[in-house]
Order: sequence, then structure tokens, then C-alpha cells
Amino acid sequence: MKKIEAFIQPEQFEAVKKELFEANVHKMSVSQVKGCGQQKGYTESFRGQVVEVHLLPKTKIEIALNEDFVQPTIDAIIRGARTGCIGDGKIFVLDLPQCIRVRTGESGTDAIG
Amino acid sequence: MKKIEAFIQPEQFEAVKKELFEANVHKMSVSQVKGCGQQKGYTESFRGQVVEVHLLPKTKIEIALNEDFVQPTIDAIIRGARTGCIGDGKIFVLDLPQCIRVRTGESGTDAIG
Amino acid sequence: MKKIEAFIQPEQFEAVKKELFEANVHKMSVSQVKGCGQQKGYTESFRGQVVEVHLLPKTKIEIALNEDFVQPTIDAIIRGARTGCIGDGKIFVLDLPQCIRVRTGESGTDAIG
Amino acid sequence: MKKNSKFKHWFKKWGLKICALLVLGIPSVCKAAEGLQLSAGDTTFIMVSAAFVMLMTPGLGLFYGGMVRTKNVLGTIMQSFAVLGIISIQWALWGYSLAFGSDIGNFIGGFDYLGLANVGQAPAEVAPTIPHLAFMIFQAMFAIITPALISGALAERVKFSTFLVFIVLWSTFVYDPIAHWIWGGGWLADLGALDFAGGTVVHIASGTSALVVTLVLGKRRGFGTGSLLPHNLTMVLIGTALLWFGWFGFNAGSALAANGLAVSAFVVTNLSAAAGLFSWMFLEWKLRGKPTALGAATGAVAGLVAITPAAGFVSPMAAIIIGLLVSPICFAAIQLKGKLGYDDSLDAFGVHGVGGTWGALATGLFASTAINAGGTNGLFYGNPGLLGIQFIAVIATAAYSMLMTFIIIKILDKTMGLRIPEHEEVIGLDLTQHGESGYHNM
Amino acid sequence: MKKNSKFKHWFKKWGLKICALLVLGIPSVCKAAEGLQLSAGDTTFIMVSAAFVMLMTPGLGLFYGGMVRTKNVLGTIMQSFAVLGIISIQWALWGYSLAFGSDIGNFIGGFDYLGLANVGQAPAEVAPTIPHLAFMIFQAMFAIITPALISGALAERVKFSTFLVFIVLWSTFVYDPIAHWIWGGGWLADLGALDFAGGTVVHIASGTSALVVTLVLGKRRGFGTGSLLPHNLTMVLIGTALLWFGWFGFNAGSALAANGLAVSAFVVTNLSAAAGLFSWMFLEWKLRGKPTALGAATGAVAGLVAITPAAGFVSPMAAIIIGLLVSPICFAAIQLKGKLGYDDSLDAFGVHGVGGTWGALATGLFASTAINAGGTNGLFYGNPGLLGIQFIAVIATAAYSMLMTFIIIKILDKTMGLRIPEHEEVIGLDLTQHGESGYHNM
Amino acid sequence: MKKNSKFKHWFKKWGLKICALLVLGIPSVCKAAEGLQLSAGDTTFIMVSAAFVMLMTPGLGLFYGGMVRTKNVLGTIMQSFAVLGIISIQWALWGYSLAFGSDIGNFIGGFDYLGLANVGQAPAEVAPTIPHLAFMIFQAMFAIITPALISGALAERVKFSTFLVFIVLWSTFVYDPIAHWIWGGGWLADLGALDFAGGTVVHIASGTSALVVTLVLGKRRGFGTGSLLPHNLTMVLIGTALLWFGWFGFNAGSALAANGLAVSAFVVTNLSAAAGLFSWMFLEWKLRGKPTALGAATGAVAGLVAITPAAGFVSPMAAIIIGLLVSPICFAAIQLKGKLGYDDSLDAFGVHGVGGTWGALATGLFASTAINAGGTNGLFYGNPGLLGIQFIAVIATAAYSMLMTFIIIKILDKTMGLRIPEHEEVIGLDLTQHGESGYHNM
Ligand SMILES: Nc1ncnc2c1ncn2[C@@H]1O[C@H](COP(=O)(O)OP(=O)(O)O)[C@@H](O)[C@H]1O
Ligand SMILES: Nc1ncnc2c1ncn2[C@@H]1O[C@H](COP(=O)(O)OP(=O)(O)O)[C@@H](O)[C@H]1O
Ligand SMILES: Nc1ncnc2c1ncn2[C@@H]1O[C@H](COP(=O)(O)OP(=O)(O)O)[C@@H](O)[C@H]1O
Repeated sequence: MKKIEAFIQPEQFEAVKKELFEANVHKMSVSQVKGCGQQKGYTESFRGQVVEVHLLPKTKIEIALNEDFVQPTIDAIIRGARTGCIGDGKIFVLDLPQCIRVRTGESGTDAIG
Repeated sequence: MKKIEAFIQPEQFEAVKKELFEANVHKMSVSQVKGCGQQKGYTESFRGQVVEVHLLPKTKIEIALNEDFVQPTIDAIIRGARTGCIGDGKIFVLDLPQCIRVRTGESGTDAIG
Repeated sequence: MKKIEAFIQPEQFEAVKKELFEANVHKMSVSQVKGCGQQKGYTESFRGQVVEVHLLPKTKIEIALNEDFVQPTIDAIIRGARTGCIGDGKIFVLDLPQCIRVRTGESGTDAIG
Repeated sequence: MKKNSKFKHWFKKWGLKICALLVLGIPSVCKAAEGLQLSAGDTTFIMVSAAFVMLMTPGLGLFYGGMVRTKNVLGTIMQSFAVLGIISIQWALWGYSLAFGSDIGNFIGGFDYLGLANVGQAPAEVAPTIPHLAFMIFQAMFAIITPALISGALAERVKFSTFLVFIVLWSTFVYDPIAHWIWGGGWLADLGALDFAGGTVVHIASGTSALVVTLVLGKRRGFGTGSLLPHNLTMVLIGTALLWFGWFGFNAGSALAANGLAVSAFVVTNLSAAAGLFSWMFLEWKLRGKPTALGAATGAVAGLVAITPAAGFVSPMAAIIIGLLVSPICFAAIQLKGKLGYDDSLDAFGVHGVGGTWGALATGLFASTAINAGGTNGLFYGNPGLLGIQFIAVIATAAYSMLMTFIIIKILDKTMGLRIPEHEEVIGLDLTQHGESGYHNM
Repeated sequence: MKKNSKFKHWFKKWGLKICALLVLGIPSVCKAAEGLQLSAGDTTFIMVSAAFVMLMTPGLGLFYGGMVRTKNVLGTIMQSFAVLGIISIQWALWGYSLAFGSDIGNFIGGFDYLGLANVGQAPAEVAPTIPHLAFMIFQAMFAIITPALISGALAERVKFSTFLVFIVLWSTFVYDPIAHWIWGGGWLADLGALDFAGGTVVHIASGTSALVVTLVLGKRRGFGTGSLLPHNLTMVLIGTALLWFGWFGFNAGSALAANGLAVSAFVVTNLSAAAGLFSWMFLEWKLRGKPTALGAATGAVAGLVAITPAAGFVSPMAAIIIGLLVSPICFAAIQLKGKLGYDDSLDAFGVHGVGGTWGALATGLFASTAINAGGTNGLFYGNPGLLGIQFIAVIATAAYSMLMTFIIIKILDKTMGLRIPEHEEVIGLDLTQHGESGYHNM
Repeated sequence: MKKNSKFKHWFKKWGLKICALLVLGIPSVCKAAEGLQLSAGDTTFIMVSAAFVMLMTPGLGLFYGGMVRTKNVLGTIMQSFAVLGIISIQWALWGYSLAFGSDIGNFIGGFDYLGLANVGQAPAEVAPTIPHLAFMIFQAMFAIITPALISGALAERVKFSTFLVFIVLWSTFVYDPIAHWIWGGGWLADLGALDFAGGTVVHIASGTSALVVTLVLGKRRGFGTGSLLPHNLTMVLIGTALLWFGWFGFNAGSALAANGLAVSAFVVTNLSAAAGLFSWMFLEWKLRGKPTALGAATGAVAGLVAITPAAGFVSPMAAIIIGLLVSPICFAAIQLKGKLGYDDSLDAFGVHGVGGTWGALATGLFASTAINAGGTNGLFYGNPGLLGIQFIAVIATAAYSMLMTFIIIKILDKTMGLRIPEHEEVIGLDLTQHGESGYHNM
């Protein structure tokens, strides 16, 4: 099993979700983070004191899945998230040795979907 | 070492924390995410425009620990989180090759607890 | 490739960011979590009902990087985050088998930076 | 398609009735009785007071809304807004008439003001220096906030549709009669009970009804596990500020004229709120180790509740004492909740029921004709009788409110259902009752 | 260094002009015409009303600010604050004179009140029982909120500098003349059009201008994909509460004296707001399955908009009908937006333009001299003529506003640029226009 | 058990004293001096003004609360609420008497109004058309907000218990005497210093005291590292709106009657706020590249501060100039903070101290007897003497405030401890001082 972690533009999330659903990926966990990357930052000022802002809002998507879903899922995320501009984000794939469903206690590939 | 990531119902968090403490697991990091799973979604409407809501609030718990704590921790989480209803959540276990304590610079299994 | 996850004091984040930038680490994702560790908790009360608070705000930093950057990055984080007090936090290092840049589709070590 | 036609159908069905009302409603202006002379100062005062009291209902929504969990915040504030929408209309159509129409058997008002007939721009006996409409709208704001107070007892679990029906019935069968008893020339007025600005009518009636509702409704899922924390205490503080502000209109406005008595009521209102804040803060500090912001806010509201019936009858120093004492009393009552295990979620009973009772009795202790020649002396000024009368007023109001509320709520529970199903309670009022979330990606 | 000297330069350049203004501006107090007698009650009433209306502009900022996404919240609220800062001054310097100066050709006011010359502490004809300055400042608050309303149409994408220039031009060339037409003795007043508190001047003018602006400006990035959700609906509800509260000053204050008519306006304002809330809630319930908090808030605001022109002319029951009907009308208009594909982001046109039109026409239907002897009867009271006149007022206001707005906005678009570049729209107004974020680590 | 008995003990200890106060406190109503005639219009005006000013204190709490970090939000707002609770009572018990009691040596008031003795419903000399109690409560609101202003200087690090003792001592030994000097018939009044609504008493006294407190207290942990960002700027904007709104009561109400002067004060208040907003916005735009919402809010507040002493003496155009200039002056002062390295966290000195000083001096420049026949002409109207007097008033107020504050704060630092320990500062005021968190799972 693998765990995918994708960091995308918040604006693209609805599109990514749509693509994922179409690719039959329905389970995921989503959170708001702030990201720093090639995108240039902005400056904020607070009563004349200037602060560099390097972090812009990003959406993080976590999806645990079986191996054969990995590539279609990556493709779906790219389809939904790509705008061609800097800041489109990254997809990371980690190994996932174990997975358990709380409700049933099932584990492994049965539990993941 | 392993890293456990559990997604549970926010309502059950207090119970899970209690079980973890009883299982002698005192260190963890917790965050709010939104999850999409077997639970059916709701619709939201914004001035007549209808939006599907597939994501419901979940609590994510991250715990890094030594191998021998893994099973008791999983059991504790299940005890605290299970209500038997859809949406109870998932537990993922990842490998954790390295861990460092910032304060002391200790690393490995000494640092984790 | 590796993925670093660091949990630090929110107050130290600006310092850590500065150290990371000086160590030439410019890409990261940051989020707010609540952490429970050796730091003692506080009690909250809500209309006379007393609640134990074990969780205090922490900042989580996620950085994906190539192997040769791992040690300098860990050092930079420690430089920025260490105050010598309990609650300074932890750094976890995970294996990262795969990484894809959404904008270009590049993958692996090319995509990470 | 189908929905559209449903709407047409609904419109056809109601259109005529509405038109009928319109005809009924043509107000009769220019019918000022002899000797009544409009004062611009007093008229301004009552309009402004009415606006202040209006603001209290959304303020209450925020006060309550900050105390619930994120998933219920809109549902909770919405309850206050819905009351504002619905009781404004109920009051104009029949509520005002039931409360202030010509007396029927010392129990209820007649139908002479139905649809605001005979309520015009000229002054009436009830408030001789302001337009009758000004008195009506000032009173409307009281009729609105009272049922809104009850929403604190059924927070986070009540079905919205049932709540709406409940408040219409409750206003009609509980609030309107009790308002008549004490302010509309009913039996409590005859008895000589003092209630300057609504200690019994507003706070005891709503607070004791809240207790009944909460007992019938049952506890929230998770009650007692310590996980029902307020999602936004700054919202509670904003609500408190608006309540305190609005309460000046509530209490001072109840003098119905911008005179010395109004100012006196204004002053004691501020002092009792301050004293309540002060004593709750120190009580918590002593008993729990730390003074909380929510405690301070609760104390201020309790102080405001307690001074309400007394506002036009007591001296500033008495107000400080009333405020200082209300906090320990309400604090104790709230602890009871934990002990007895009922879930008066936002302490509508603990603060309004109990604080209002203390205020009504304190009026019997501290009332002084030196403050208000039109009042009566209380126990401390040599007249023990008043305390007895106040006691009767409290008991009668509480008993009637609780009985009627029990009947209404039981009927609604059997017919419409009072409580949302458990799985909806988990999801929250906002998504299940209103199809919305309070916050997105903040 | 360079910046510093730039500032000095700027100061030198403007210093003299400001001083000139100062001299110009020495107000001539103590010039009360014969027979004008100041009333403390009325003066209090108008000052308080002005304060209430002032609060509406930040209230509107919150109402709008809660509906945008997090990254635009400050930019949106800032638009309202900036209008408050700028139009306060514009009004004192020349706006008031253009609107209320001595009539020139039935179209615009003269320069006699430039820099508030001749506007003093003594009463003037226009409001004989209050200081002339009181009338001026009360009117100022109307001039402020009107352009602020338009900001709802260009939310989340307008360039801040252009917006500022726009509102100054718009106030000068659209608001000030129209205010003169109907309240300053212009041609609409002569025609006999009724507009008690600004249905045409405020709501139709701003609403129809908003439509033009939104059409020129184009849609927001992401419009129609369902991702433009309001970031904080509790903020919308706080804004609604402040608007409702302030509207009492808006409508009742427009009687310019604390008399029966003011109270009547106060009462119908509350009833129409309540009825609007009520009917929007039930409409949504019927058509969409659930009553939303945003819907209730929108309905209340629509009810307030609709009653504005009618407030001093209609009975309470008519107000209920006006409020009940405004919601279906505005609801339908908002659906159109989706159909026709223009992005009136926060429904400035859908609520203010459409609701204001309904209110102006409803005045032609329900106006009654039994309520206001100084008014005219409407269709339902036997005078069909008024409806025609109201119709002309609506068309004239809308046509003039839309034409002028189109000219102004096109010129600004060509010269300064109207819209921020797309990559800035992605980042949001707060960081790109103001160098700030609304929230940090909440 | 033990706790319970402690409480009983506490109660026993204080009960008697409270009762004694009660007796003392029986107010003497109906003692109107000859020739004083209550006006309903004026009475309404002062009551409403008092309510407006009351709202400013929670408004200030929000203004400050939004600027601190999440972990300190309740602690910060709580400071304002606690002042509201405590000084309300202090004022009634002895503060009012010290400030407005019969003059002792031109320095302080006597004990005749202790516990509000002799302060009744009848008018008094000091404000002949309103109840004496109305004057008292209006002044109470000033006494409340003034110490609350100081909390901006010690934000995020002060011990709550010490803060409470501090404000009681500060009010008694700093505010009450200075209020007497200028408004209670003290030496500054005799000298001919002008302070319409509290430029010296309120803003200079609190602002310069804030500077002393901040110097003694030291910097916050993390000061200068750029990580002390405001957690919620929308809360700051809500606070600003409430301050602006309440300031109408503050300044116009200071006329103590609803007359032309009150309206004039109202108008100049709005203009100066607007001009301050405007010039701060453009200053930032020029010097920093972007106009911020916080800057606009700060400019508006600075404009309000600056006009406060001048409100009843200057023309609208002068008000615009005062407002336009206050922003560069305060802006420069705030930059100093960075340079000199002291941590006036929320700029209580930079805005209130400096802005108040500018306002007091500007009164010496722009005051005109054409606006207020009871005033004096300023420099620009041919009387250079006033500027000198204003200068003395500024220096005297600042020197006295700073000296006394230094003494009080040093004593408190030695005895109770002023600052929370560093590890508590890391955790935040909310958890360590109040055992609460502002937000849960939002
Ligand atoms: N090495 C990394 N480690 C952690 N997060 C990253 C990393 N690289 C990118 N991200 C996340 O992805 C977001 C977009 O990356 P960015 O470099 O700006 O765009 P692009 O990949 O298009 O060049 C960042 O804001 C950050 O949240
Ligand atoms: N494959 C997955 N990847 C990421 N998160 C998941 C996955 N499956 C479940 N989750 C998380 O767990 C939550 C509960 O899952 P759900 O499928 O609704 O319940 P159940 O496991 O009881 O069927 C989801 O809302 C989501 O946050
Ligand atoms: N084993 C762990 N698993 C997950 N998070 C941890 C773990 N240990 C520490 N943390 C995170 O690091 C933070 C600091 O840890 P703590 O034990 O308080 O400090 P220290 O490491 O200095 O003893 C915690 O609040 C938590 O967020």
C-alpha cells in the first residue's frame, strides 16, 4: 500500500476532487497548510513594521491506497491541479506498511478502500 | 520505529486520548482535517447555488513510537474511537527510520518517548 | 529522497525559517497542530466544569528533500528551534520513494527542489 | 417544475388571507385621547431604546453561538434571528393585543389591537407622551428576546422546524398572558407585584420554561465527557457587549419617558452588571483558581438579569449588592446542573431563571419609594408585605410557564419531533438543519 | 530619503489648498432664519440616527466581508471603511452643496454650501427644528453607505486605487445629482415622486450601477465552479444585525423629527425586515429543502431595502406584505445571475437594485395619506397616478445611474485599470492590495 | 470544604462593610436647586451618549484583542471587561466624588458624593437640564475607558491580578484628580485650558502613563523578530467601528445638551476620523507601498483622539486639517518605537499620548468663539495665549501622570509582581491567567 500526499493550490481543490471521484478514488483526508516554494512571497506590514511573507495557503490531500491505484490517482490529481503556473504543487508517495479500519478492525488492503 | 497516523471522529478524541494515556502513550500531535469516506456527504447552498459537501471534520492524530508500542496504541485508539458507525476512521502505520529530539539532540529510540 | 516532519514551538518558527533559508532550504509546507509531550498541560474551565488541557499549539513543518540535504536541514531546524526548554519538539525523518511536480510532471530528485 | 408549481400553490393558498389581514390592518391614526401630549424627547428615547433592545436578540445569538461547537454555530444564531423575524410579526398580528388589549378577566388582553388596529401615531393612556406605536414596538422587542432566551436550553440538538412552532405557541400561550398579568393590567399588577423591566415576564418565564424543555429534550451526545467546549469565546464577549449595551434600553426605556427615573434605572443597570461581573470573577478565582472571561461575561449578564425587575425601584448601592449576590447564587445553580445531570446547555435556567428570581425577590427587599414614588417600599424600608407579593409573582409565573411549556413541548414532541436524530447531532445543526457551514478555510 | 522628500513635496503642493479651504470653511453660525426653533428632542433624534446610519457602513463591510474568501476579507471590509473616510470629506467639501445647495435647473444644487459654508448650528428651512449641521451629517451618512453598497458587485477582483477614484466620481456625478432630484428640490420632487428614505437614491442608484460595474468587470476566477464559498457566515450575521439596527436611524430618522411619523417608519421598518427574513427562509425551505442563515440574513436586508422608500407612507400591514413579497422577487433575480452568467458577487444588484425597485413601486401601491398627511395615496387607496410617477422615478434613476456609471467605469478601465491581474486575484486582495492577511494562526 | 469555608469567611468579612455602604448610599433625590429644569431631549441625549461610550470599552477590547496573538486574545479583551466591571463601582463609591465633589484646593474633589450620596434624579449645577445621575453615569464611562486604554501598552505579558490593582490605584490617584483639574473646577479650568471631551484627561493621561508602564515592564518575548503578528484583523476593524460609533457619544455628549454645539462636535468628530483614516492610508501608500486596513483603522482612531479636546471649539474645516495632520504625527511616533526599542505593544502611547497632545495643541490653534461662545479664540483667530495655556495643560497632565504611574507601577512590581514568568508568556495569557482558550476547533 502507498500513501499519497499532495500539496495543491486551494483554488484547484474542487477540480481535483472531481477528477479523483471520476478515477474512483473516494476516500481522502484534506487539510489547510501554508507552503513555501518557487512562488515568490509577499510582504505584509503591521503598523509600519514590514514582514516578509513566504508562505501562501495550500491544500494538502492525503490518500492511502493500493499500489494499482497509485498511478491513476497521481494522474487525476495532476489533471485537476495543473494550471501551468508556479505554485501548482507537489505530489509525494510514501510506503504504507499497514492500515486498519477502526469500525471493523479489518486491516491491510481490505481496510484501505 | 513507526509513525501512526489515525483519522477519527472529532467527538471521540477525548475518549481516544484517555485510552492512550492509560496505555502509557503520552506524546502525540493532533490536527483538524476534513475527511471523505464512506460517510455520505451533505449539500450546502450559498444564495441558491447548491454545493456538494463530501468532507466532514475529522481529527488526525500522529504518534511516533517504538515497535513494541505499536499494537497497544492501535488497540487503544480503536477502543476510544469505535462507535460502530460509518465514519469511525482509519489508522495508518508508516515506517520511521529516524527521530531527533530538538532540545537535546538525542536521536533514535531515545528521542521518541 | 527523505521527508522530514518537524514539530516545533510556534514562537520559534520565524527563526527556523531563517535558518532553513540560510541552509538553502526554501521549500516547505507548514501547518498548525496541537501537541502533547513532556510539557505539562493546563486546565481550562467552562462555566465551572474543569477540563484538562494537554495539548498546546505547535507548528509542523514538512520538507521533502534529497538525502544530502537531510543533515544540514536537521541542523538548521535545531539551530532555530532549540530554546533548551521542554516542549522544543521533535524531528522525524521518513523515506520518500517518489515525488512529482504537478506543474511539469517531472518526478524524482528533479522535482523535489 | 414541480417545485415551482408547489410554490404557486402555496402562494394562492395564502395570498387571500394576507390581503384580508391588510384590510384589517389599516391603522387608525389621529385618535389621541384628550390630555395626551407627545414629547419629542420621550419619543426619541423610546425609539432608541427599542432599537437597543432589538440589538440584544442578535447579541444573544452571538452570546449563545460562541458557546456551542463550530458545527452548530449558525443553527444557534439562526434561532435568535428566526425569533426576531417571526415574533415581530406575531406581535403585530395578535401578540400585542393579547398582552395589552383591553383586559379580559384579569388574565389576558382582548382583541382590540389585532393586526395593530387602533394602534396609531397618537399617544395612548399606557404611555401618554409617546405615540402608541412607540410603546407597541418597544414592547415587541421584549416579546422577541424572551423566547430567544430559551434557545440556550435546547442548543445543539433541537429540530429547527419544531423550534419555530414552539416559539410561536410559547409566545402566544405563555409570554403574552404573563405580560398581561403584570404590565397589561392583569391580576399581578392588581396584587401590587413590582416588575420594572421584566424580571418575571422575561427572565423567570423563559428561564423556568428552559428548564422544562431541557428536561424533556434530554442531554446532548457527549454531555459530561468534557468535550463540549465553546468554539469561540470572543464571540461570546461580543454578544455580552451588545447585551449590556442594549440592556440600557431595556431597563431605562421601561420608564417610558426620559426622566429622572429612567436615568436612575440606567445607573443601577450598569452598577449591577458591573457588580455581577466583579463577583463572578472573584468567586471563580477563589473557588477554581482562575477568573475566566466566560465567567466575567456570565456574571455581567446575571447582574443585568437580576436588576431587571428592580431597575426602577432601587438605589445605586442596592444595585451593587444585588449584582454582587447574583453571581454566587447563579454559580451555585449552575453547579447543580452537573450534579443533577440535566443539560441546560447554555444555562438559560441557571442564569435567567435563577437570576430573575433573585432579582424579583431582591425587589421585595430593596424597593424604595424614595427612588420611585409610584412604587412600594420593600422589606428593608419597612414593608415586609412586598416580599410576599413578589414571592407570589415568582411562583405564579414559574408554575404557569412550566406547566404550559410542558404541555406545548410534549405535544410537539409527539407530533413533529423535538430532537434531531443522533447521526445528525454528530454532523451538527448547520449542515443538517440549514445546509451551511459557519466557516470555510479560515 | 527619496520617499521622504516625495512626501514633503506632496505636502507642499497640497498645504496651501487645504489652508484656503479652511478660510472658506469658517462656518456662519447664528444665522437662523425667523421662526425656526431648535428642539432638543429632535436634535437628539437626528444625531443618534446619524450615528446609527454611520454604523451601517462598517456593518455592510462585515456583511460583505463574511461572504468573500479568507484572502479577500480585509480588502472587502476596507472598501467600506475607505468610503467612510473619503465620502465624509467629499460630502463636506462639495457633495452636500451639489445635493442640497440652492437649486440649479431642477437638476443639481449650487455652490452655496461648498466647504460647509453657510451650514451652521442654527436650523434651516430643510429641517426647521434641528441645526442645519445635523441635517447635513445625517445626509452624509446616506451619501457614504450608497457607494459602499456597490462594492458588493466588484468584490474580490477590483483594484483598490481605481475603486477609490470610482467612488469619488460616482458620488459626485451620480449620487449627488439624484439626491438633489428627489430630496433637494429637483425635478423628481416636483413630479411628486415619493421616496421616504432613499429607495431610489440609495438602493436603485447603487444597485443598477453595481450591475453595470459587474458586467464591465467580468466574472471572478472560479465563478460557477462552486468553490467561491463564504469564509465566515457568522460575520455576515453580525453585519446583518448592525444593518438592521442602523436602519432604524435610516428610516425613522428620515422623518427629521421625533414624531408619530418617525415612529410609524420605525415600526414598518422592523416589520418589513422581519417579513423578508420570514419569507426568504420559507422560500428556501420549500425550493431548496433547507432554510439557510445566509438566506434569512439576505431576506432581512431585502425587506429593509424594500421598505426604505415606503417607510413614511405605509401601514404596518402593508409593510408585512412588502416584506413578504420582496424575498421571492429578489430570490428570482439572484437565480437569473446564475442563468445569465454575470457575477454580481454579493448580489448588490439582486438585492438593492431589485429590492429597491420593488419598494419604490410598492410605495405607489400602498402609500396612504392616513399615515402621512404630507404624502399621497397610492393605487390601493384610489390613486393610480402615483404608481406611474414612481415608475418614472425608477426608470430615470436607473437609466441615469447606469449611463453615468458606464462612462465613469469605462474611462477608469482605460486609464487606471479596473481589475487586478489574474495572479493577484489568486493570491487575494489582502496581500496584493493591502499587504496584510486577515488572520494569523487562529 | 476548605474552599467553601474560605468563601464564608470572605463573605462574613465583607458583608457588614457592604451593608454600611448601602445605608450610606441612600440617595437623596428631589433636591433640585432652584431654576434647574429637566429636559427630556437632553436627558435622552446624555443617556444615549453614555450608552455609546460604554460600548467603546468592549470595542477597545476588540480593537486590542485582534492585534494580539491567538493565545492572548481573551486576556486582552478581558482587561477591558474587567475595567468596565471594576471602575463602574470605583466611580460610584469614591471616584466621582474625588473628581466632581466640592473643590479642595483646586486639586481634588471632596467627599460629598461618596457612594453617590447627594447624587440624585434632580438636576445639579454642573448640567442644569439633566438629572445629576445622568451626568455622573456619562462621566463614569470616561473614567472606565481611560484606564482600559493603557492596557494596550502592557498587552501579552502583564499579570492579571496586578493589572486589576493597578487600574484601581491609577483611577484613584491619576484619573480622578486630573478630571477634577479640568472639569471639576480645578486649577486647569481656572487657568483657562480647553478640553472639550478629554484630550488631556483621557488620552494624554492614559497615553503617557502607558509609556511609563511599557518602559518598566520591558519588551515582549520575541519583540522585533517579526513574529508578533495580529491574530485577527477583522476583530480590529469591528472594534474600530464600535469606537467610531461610540465616539459620537463621547464628543457630542460632552456638550451635555442636545444643542447646536453638540451637533457641531458630532460633525467635526466624524470629519477628523475620516481625515485621519484618509491620511494614514495615503501616508502608508506613499511610504510603504500599500495602504493597510490596520493603518486605516489606526488613522481613524488617531483622528478621533485628536479631535477630542477640540470637538466643541473648532470648525469642520479645521477638523479636517487636525485629522489630516494627526496621522503623520502618530505615524512618526510609532516608527520611533522601533528605533528606540521600547515595546508599546498596541501603541497606546503612539496613538493616544501623541495624538492627544496634538489635539490639545491644535485646540490652541484652531479654537474659535464663532463655534462656541463659551470658549476662547486660538492662535489662528488672533489669540496666541491659548496655545501657551494648552501647552501647560499638556505638560502638567503628562508630568503628573507619568510620575504617579511610575510610583504606582514600581510599588506593584516590587510587591505583587508586574509581569508573568517567561514560560507563561510562551503559553499565553488565556491559559495561564484565565484557564481558557479563545477558540476551539474552529
Ligand atoms: N520540497 C518540498 N517539501 C515540502 N513541500 C513542498 C516542497 N516543494 C513544494 N512543496 C509544497 O508545494 C507548494 C508549491 O510548490 P512550488 O515550488 O511553489 O511550485 P512548483 O512546484 O510549481 O514550482 C509549496 O507551496 C509547498 O506547499
Ligand atoms: N484511504 C484513505 N485515505 C485517506 N484518508 C482516509 C482513507 N480512508 C478513510 N480516511 C479517513 O477516515 C475517515 C473515515 O473514513 P470512512 O470511510 O468514512 O469510515 P469507515 O472507515 O468507518 O468506513 C475519512 O473521513 C477520512 O478522513
Ligand atoms: N512521539 C511523538 N509523536 C508525535 N508527536 C510528538 C512526539 N513527541 C513529541 N511530539 C511533538 O513534539 C512536541 C514537543 O514535545 P515535548 O515532549 O513536549 O518536548 P521535548 O521533546 O522537548 O521533551 C509535542 O507537543 C508534540 O507535538
